[in-house]
Amino acid sequence: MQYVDVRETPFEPWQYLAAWQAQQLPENARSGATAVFVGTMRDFNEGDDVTGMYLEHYPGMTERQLATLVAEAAQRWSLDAALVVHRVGEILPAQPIVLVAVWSAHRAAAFEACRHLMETLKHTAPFWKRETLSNGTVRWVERNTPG
Amino acid sequence: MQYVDVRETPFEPWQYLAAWQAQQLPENARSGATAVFVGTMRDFNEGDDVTGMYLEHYPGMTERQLATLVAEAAQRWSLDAALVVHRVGEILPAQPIVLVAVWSAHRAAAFEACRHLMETLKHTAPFWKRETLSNGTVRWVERNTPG
Amino acid sequence: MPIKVLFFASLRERIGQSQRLLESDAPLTLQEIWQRSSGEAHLPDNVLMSVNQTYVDANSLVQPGDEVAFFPPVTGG
Amino acid sequence: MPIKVLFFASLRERIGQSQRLLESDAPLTLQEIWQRSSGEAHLPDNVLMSVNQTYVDANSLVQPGDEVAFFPPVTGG
Repeated sequence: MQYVDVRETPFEPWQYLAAWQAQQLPENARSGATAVFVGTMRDFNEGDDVTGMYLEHYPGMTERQLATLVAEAAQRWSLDAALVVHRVGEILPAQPIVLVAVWSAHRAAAFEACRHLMETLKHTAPFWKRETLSNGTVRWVERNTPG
Repeated sequence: MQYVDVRETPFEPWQYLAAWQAQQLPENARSGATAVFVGTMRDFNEGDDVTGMYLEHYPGMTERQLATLVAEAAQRWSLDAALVVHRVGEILPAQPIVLVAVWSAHRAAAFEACRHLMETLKHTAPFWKRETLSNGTVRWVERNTPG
Repeated sequence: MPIKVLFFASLRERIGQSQRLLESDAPLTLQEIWQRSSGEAHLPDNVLMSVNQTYVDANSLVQPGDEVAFFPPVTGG
Repeated sequence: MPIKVLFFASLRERIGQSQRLLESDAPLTLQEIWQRSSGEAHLPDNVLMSVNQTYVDANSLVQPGDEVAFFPPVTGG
């Protein structure tokens, strides 16, 4: 099971995982190892107070690129299941931006696949952050923080 | 915030995380990066069908050792928060055994601290698995699978 | 079939347009497409490119009917 | 103050007891405690040990009143 959800509306990652797992992964197919990463919007960046963010993306290519990354990771690490949820549009501090979850028979595979998915997502998925500072300035984030 | 919960009763990891985060981590203190691992009991091991497990532990030392591991990881990776939940007693296939969650400003720290906590827990926390096979045999698990 | 050219994020703002259609009966290089669609002579080193929603390098050829996009380094996650 | 000695898991089953109290007025080595509490001459290489719920090695000394535990390799998580 592989699933990508690019969404404009907020989500609560733990409720999302509970609902998704209950629907998509029957209890008798539960994997031994699950690794999850959640990235949350902070209210500061590069020393400035940030009050809001707009996340632009390339509709179509975003979903396609994420599905490719998920499929590659699922094959490379023999994952039982993988899930990527990513916000777009207007985002406020403390809201989750990204959720990556993988299910595997082995914990090393789960950890490595989850981390790899986050890194490749950050470097190749067509999203762009534009942040609004507390003084009203609007600026594009030039680059992601290193891994 | 550091928290260890060694418990005899089943838990649903995503609901646990939702409740714990809501209670312990105020929204204005949300970390940028959260990494989570969940280990779930499988219904097979070393080629045999497993129908149940008893997880023995050393009451007192277990909590103490887990608290030490969490404190060391929190200091080494400057974590905002860390949580370890571990079952003891009778466990059935598909039930979660362990939940490790860490909150950090940086995703590399979150991934590394979460994985390190799982490895040190597996190698030093005084738990012992005794499994019951479908043919009625009861045996102690001799060693953990490699990381 | 025209070639559809898209610009995103800070590059979209700098170029001053989000989408442009280029008429061509023959394959074009990405350098040619950049010049004709952006009005800028040189394709900057840090601009990323896709054809039909798949990453390509600057040497790729674009066919009539393709969808091309130029965009700055991505910052999701 | 007696020394409290605990055994866990497969070791507890092999030794046939989970807890034992040893009377001693002086410090004892873990080797001495093992012999007096288990009835076995040699402390196996793969047995783990703790004193007062903290890991120690086989050369540690144990004081009257301490809590000692012997157990097999751990298999939690």
